[in-house]
Amino acid sequence: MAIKVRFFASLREQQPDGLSQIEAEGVLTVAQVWERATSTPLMPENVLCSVNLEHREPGEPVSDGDEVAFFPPVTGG
Amino acid sequence: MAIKVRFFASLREQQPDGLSQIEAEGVLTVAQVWERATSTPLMPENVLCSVNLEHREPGEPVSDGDEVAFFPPVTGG
Amino acid sequence: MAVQLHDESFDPARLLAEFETSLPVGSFGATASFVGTMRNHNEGDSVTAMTLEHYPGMTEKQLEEVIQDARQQWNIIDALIVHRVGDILPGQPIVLTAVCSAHRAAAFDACRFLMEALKSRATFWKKETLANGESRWVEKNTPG
Amino acid sequence: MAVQLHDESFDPARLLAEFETSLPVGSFGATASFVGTMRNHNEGDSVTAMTLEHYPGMTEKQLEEVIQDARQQWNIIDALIVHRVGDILPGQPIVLTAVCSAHRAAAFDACRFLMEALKSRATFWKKETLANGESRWVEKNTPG
Repeated sequence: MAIKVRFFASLREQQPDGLSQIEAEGVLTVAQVWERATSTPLMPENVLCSVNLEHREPGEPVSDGDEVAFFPPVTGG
Repeated sequence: MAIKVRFFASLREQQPDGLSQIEAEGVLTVAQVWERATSTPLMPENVLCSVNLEHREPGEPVSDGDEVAFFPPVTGG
Repeated sequence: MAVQLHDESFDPARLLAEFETSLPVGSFGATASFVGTMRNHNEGDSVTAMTLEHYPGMTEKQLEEVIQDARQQWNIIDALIVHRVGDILPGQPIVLTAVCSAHRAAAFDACRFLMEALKSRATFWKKETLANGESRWVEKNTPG
Repeated sequence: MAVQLHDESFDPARLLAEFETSLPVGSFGATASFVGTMRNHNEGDSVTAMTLEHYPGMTEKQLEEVIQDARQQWNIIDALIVHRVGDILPGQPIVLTAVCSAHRAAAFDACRFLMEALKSRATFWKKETLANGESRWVEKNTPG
């Protein structure tokens, strides 16, 4: 299955070689998407995740065609 | 002594014959100013009073030259 | 100018912009403001006009005291109170309060304090004209 | 329009006036609003510029959800959230939240809720440029 991967803000800068798409067979969790897409297997604790524009926990599953995003704590407003 | 008297809002309309100035000898309280200035000796409970632009209680004394005002609860804003 | 009474309709957006422009650029991070506008209905009745009476001299003094009280309670950069007096129509602004501060909590708290304090303390009185032609003094303010 | 993202500087006063003008005259009695403005200092350092990154699609959706949450908690007539994205300078507005309601309590409460909710939930990230030329990501928001 194909998963689209996005990094934002400081994570985008820290993962210059992060993949924008990964291929996988079988079910992956969000944290496993991080492991496949980055060169730093252990996802830092303060990284936030979303799947298809909704916040998700690292242990939740990802489906074919999903967009998974990783970003630091938000600082808007 | 000469006391200036003012009525505002509904009290002004209810006291069309209210005096705008009274003369008195000796010390008067705010409530006594009301009695002298109006035709309704008993000052209603919900009437608010000021002396020289400061809120005052009915029992407080008034001095020569003071401006005493009577008005209903405020409704601005 | 911290306190303004207007006897004709005022433009809250313009006064708010002037208020902010009067402060040094980059000095404040938060502006909270409130505008009270005349509604065309009150207590179940249709209202066509209103007259706002005040106590000249005392009202301005009270509003300045309200701002001083806010300054003592919160770390604010500047505050503004604008209030209409005289004859007013539905849709026209009655009151504008605004507070600039470094951070948002003080601005929110102080702006709300200005409104609650002026509604409970400042000598203004509203008289409504109803659609049937009758008029009545508003007897008390709604709680905040 | 309830949610707006602007990639160039916006005029809070004008947008607030447009927001009110879009509502029926006399229908609302209370408008609470908040403007967050970029300061020229933060955490003890002089700041000369800032970049606001967001997650297109997700951010707008979150802001609309924040407004829906406010509508469920308070009896409000309309609400507005405007947020800057892109490069921004000290003194420029970052965010505007506004709420119109019949009475003031709902407007005050809901306007503050919009700000707190968007600061904690909406996917925006600030990167500051300091006076010494260095840049840094803001790590967390100040509490409200």
